[in-house]
Amino acid sequence: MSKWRIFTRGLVRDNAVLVLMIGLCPALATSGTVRDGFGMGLAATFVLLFSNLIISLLRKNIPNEVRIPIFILVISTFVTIIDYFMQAFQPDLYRALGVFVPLIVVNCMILGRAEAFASKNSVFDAILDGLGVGLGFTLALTIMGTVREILGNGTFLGIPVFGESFKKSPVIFMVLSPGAFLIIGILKALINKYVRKEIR
Amino acid sequence: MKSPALIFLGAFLVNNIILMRFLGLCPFFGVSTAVKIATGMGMAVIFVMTLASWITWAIYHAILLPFDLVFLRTATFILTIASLVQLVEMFLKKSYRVLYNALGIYLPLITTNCAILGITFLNIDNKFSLLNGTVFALGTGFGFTLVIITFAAIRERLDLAPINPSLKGYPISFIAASLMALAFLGFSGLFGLT
Amino acid sequence: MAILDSMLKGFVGGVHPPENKITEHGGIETAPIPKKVYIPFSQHTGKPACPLVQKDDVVKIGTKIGESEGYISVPVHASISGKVTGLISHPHPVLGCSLCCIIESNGGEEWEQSITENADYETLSKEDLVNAIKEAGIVGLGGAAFPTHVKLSPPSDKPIDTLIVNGCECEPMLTADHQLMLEQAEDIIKGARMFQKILEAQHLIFGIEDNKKDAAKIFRREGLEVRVLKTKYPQGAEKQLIKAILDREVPRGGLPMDVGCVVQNVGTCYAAFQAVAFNKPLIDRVMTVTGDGIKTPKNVLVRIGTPVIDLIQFCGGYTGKPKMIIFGGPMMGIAQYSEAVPVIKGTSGIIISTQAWDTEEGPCVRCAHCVDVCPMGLMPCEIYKFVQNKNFDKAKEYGVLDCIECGCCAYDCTARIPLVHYLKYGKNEVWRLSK
Amino acid sequence: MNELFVVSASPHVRGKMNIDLAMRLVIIALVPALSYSVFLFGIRVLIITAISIGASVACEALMQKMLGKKITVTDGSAVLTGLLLAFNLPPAVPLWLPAIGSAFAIIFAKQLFGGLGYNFINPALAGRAFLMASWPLFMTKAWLAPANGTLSGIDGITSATPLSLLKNAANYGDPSIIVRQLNDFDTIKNIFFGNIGGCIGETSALLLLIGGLFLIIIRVVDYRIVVGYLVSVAVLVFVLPTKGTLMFHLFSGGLFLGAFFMATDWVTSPVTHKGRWIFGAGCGILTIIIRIWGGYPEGVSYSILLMNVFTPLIDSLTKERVFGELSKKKGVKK
Repeated sequence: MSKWRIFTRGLVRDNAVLVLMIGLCPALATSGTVRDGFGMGLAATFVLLFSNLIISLLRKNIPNEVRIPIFILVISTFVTIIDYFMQAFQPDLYRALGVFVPLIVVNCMILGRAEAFASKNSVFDAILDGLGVGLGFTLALTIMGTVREILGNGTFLGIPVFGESFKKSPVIFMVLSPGAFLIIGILKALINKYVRKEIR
Repeated sequence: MKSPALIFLGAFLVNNIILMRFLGLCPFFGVSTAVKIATGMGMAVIFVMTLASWITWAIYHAILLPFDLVFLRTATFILTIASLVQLVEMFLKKSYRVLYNALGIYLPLITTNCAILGITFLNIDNKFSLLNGTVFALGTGFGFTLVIITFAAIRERLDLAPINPSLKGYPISFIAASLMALAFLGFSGLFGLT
Repeated sequence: MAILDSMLKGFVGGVHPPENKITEHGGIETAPIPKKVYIPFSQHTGKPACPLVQKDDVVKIGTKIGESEGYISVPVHASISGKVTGLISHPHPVLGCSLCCIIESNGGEEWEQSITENADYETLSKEDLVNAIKEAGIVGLGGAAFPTHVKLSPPSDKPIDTLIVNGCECEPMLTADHQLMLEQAEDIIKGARMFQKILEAQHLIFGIEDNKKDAAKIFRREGLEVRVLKTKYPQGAEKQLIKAILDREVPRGGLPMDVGCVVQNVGTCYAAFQAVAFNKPLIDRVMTVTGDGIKTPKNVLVRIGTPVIDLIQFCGGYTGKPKMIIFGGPMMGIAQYSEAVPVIKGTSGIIISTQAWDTEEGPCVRCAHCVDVCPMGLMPCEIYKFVQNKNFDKAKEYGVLDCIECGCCAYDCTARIPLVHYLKYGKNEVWRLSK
Repeated sequence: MNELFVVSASPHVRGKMNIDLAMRLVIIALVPALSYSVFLFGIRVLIITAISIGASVACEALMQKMLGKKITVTDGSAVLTGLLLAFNLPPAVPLWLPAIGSAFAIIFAKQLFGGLGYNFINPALAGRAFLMASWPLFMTKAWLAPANGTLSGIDGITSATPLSLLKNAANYGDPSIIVRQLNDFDTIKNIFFGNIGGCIGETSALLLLIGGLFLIIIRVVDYRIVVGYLVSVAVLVFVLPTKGTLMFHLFSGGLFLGAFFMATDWVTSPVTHKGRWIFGAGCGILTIIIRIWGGYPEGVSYSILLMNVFTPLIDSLTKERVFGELSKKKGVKK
């Protein structure tokens, strides 16, 4: 498999949220605004990248029987790092994301990549894979965040779009929880209809 | 400080774990194909969630806080829950065969259920006492069960409907969940809870 | 209103379609002997009879042409005298096509010699009576055509305390049983008494709907116990009738004998009496020819095997362009595609209609009218969706096998869904899959 | 004659009621309330209703075309959805609001699920809840005073409907006086005849009652849901601590509109008899809970929505008793 394919597979074809439907909890919970979605995506990408890296490095030394606990330990280390990092440098974002930052640790996307890819492939491939999957996750969250923020708040990254009058009475529904479910449902339906076929 | 009854209702209906907090979505979509299965999953979640909230509360207050190891919270909690599930499974298999047969197949799935871990974190973040934490876990577990069973019944009906092929499966389930969440907005502000 | 209905004693559910009993006061006319009859070997529930005749055989009225095969089966007899011109597959009102014996009439009326009055039939033993009834080919004439001798021989561990004679004729438009009760009450009573004797039942109860009070009066006058029931479809269905009269419920998958009952149609009582007292096999029956497509609707005494076209001519022909020929009543009858189909033992009426239903079905809107009217307490709207999606396990779980195909659900369906059709299909599939 | 006859499945006679007729009858039953509302709030009501119905029918046709289905807007169900949505809107909402609400109702609550008969939640109420979530200000403040009356049914208070007055009495003056006034015979009379403000279709309890009883008599509406709903509300008013009297709670707000016309929606209510009792009672219980302790003054529409969500579960838990089942008592004699 070419390096480019490894990278793009996680980004598009096997996009965690929009195609594989994993990692849904943070995707729905933190996509109320572009900033939250993007921030969450980057945090997850960070964890994914470094856990892939470490696990790939250690892959020959990990005994098979205890590999899952070790993966979890590695992942939780990086989750703790990003947790404290955001708490220190991005307190607003950290507050908005709440419990979902430490919960990156149970994101099946990350453990899944460790098990299925990083523990079997070279370091460089593992980095590419981690980046691809992580950025795919970020992409999905950013798309959802964009749609929900524009419709539900009338802004993009806080800047009003569609004029002030729309900002005064936007579709608040979209930033509420039913809006999150609705948007991802529509996105998934559109992907099923237009994109899925071509990729296959 | 809110009374335990309000904590229970808040966790059960107002801030429903699935529809409002977006935790436990994987089992919500994955294990809601039939009412019977959803009931088993719900029961297992109530059980494990309560146990997990006790144990993590104890670990946090007896070990992590006194020894200034709070930064290990994420790692210890997830490992605790994973081993707890294993232990519970073994224990049930040996001692409570009936319960094991009912919940057994759902227990391994629970390890990756972010709802359990999420609740243990929220217990700590909300500075709940053991009682309140238990009530919170129970309320959340019942909320999870109610919603997943209801959703399973809805999906059983959706299976019989002439739904457009590109909407079948996940998309229509999401839209159904969206309408469910919309209905649950009716509980918002109940007893002044938000 | 529905609230009052459910409070009245009787079965739950049911519908009340317009009765349209236009032949109510018509009396019974005897149809001329047809030139040709087509007698199917399968006219009853159970195994078809085994042919006894060959092409070119000469038969008389009452000659046995088919022998019963096994216990749940009855023999078949020639209904006219003449020559057998063939044993071929011919349209059949229930089975589509089936083996028929074609007899061409010789114009005369030669009866089989054994058909004579049996004055001392009352001295016959139970076994002899049952045997005589079986040999005469008697089946339930209400429509299901279940061999009567089987119903009369319940296992010894199921004692029968009540015999119910079914004079409900709850199907709209049909009046044959009603006329028979008016004209042949005496023989019906004798037949019923005979059944009572065979079954050793303590009670004999007549069940008659309140739109046939004149018939009820006749039986009352004879000192018999008569229950006048509310006119409601399907009042005449066995299980519902037992519930309405005795307030007993036949258990799921069970038979009336499980609750100590046997139900016999008035026509069956009459035919069985004839069979025993005159050795006369079942070669004719009373039925109603009606509908807006026929010039002069009548109740007629018809020879079994008469093609429907002969009856239509006897009743003055069509009024206009007929669209449908229905064998049976409007609720449970079976639509025929050809006018060549013959009358068989279970044919209680023929309806000629100039209109056909628009068969386009809408989406089920869950109005639950079908649940309200189902006399069996089923949920047809749910079952039909399972059947449509080929989920037969669920259909079975929801009780598709309990459906009696009365048609109430489809009658009241706001979406015009042929629910009975789906349920019948579901039943067949469940049976097929469980084999 | 060799032409074949029509062969169709039995039964060969059919009842008179069908979907189109039922929808039209429900619409007819709602017309008195609508006309009265036009009298109360002016021609604007008619415009809102027209926009709501128009958008609803247009979306239905459009979606059916897009999904490749037969266009069935003539069955009246889309008209009814539009009408009911308009009935649930305050009379002074901006004119684009009903259009968006109808679109949401038809597209997301109905057509995507397979169209008529397959939606699990009442489209009109889903539309209303969507509008309520998105534009709460319009949905709770855009009232108009009725002709010859006041918004609250009490002289002098012009900024709140009776239910919100009951809920937040302290915001409008001395709570004890206001509550007493609300439960006055005169106020109750105003509420019953509809001489108050409120959503377009919910003002006159009397006219809704007449329309609803008509539908019950012709068997379009199942009495079990209505009775279950109203009785449970009545019982809870006595049992729970509420400041309103029984009459006040029964006649005010959208209770009659909900109980007779929306909870009884065929598609989204249970099909079993037991289920219908449970459904009605559940609606009543939730309504009163939301009215007393909830975040909104009125709980009718959310209570029905919530029970809609539970309907499939209720249906699967309350199967009808099949004839002859468990008949130990009556069946087997001896």
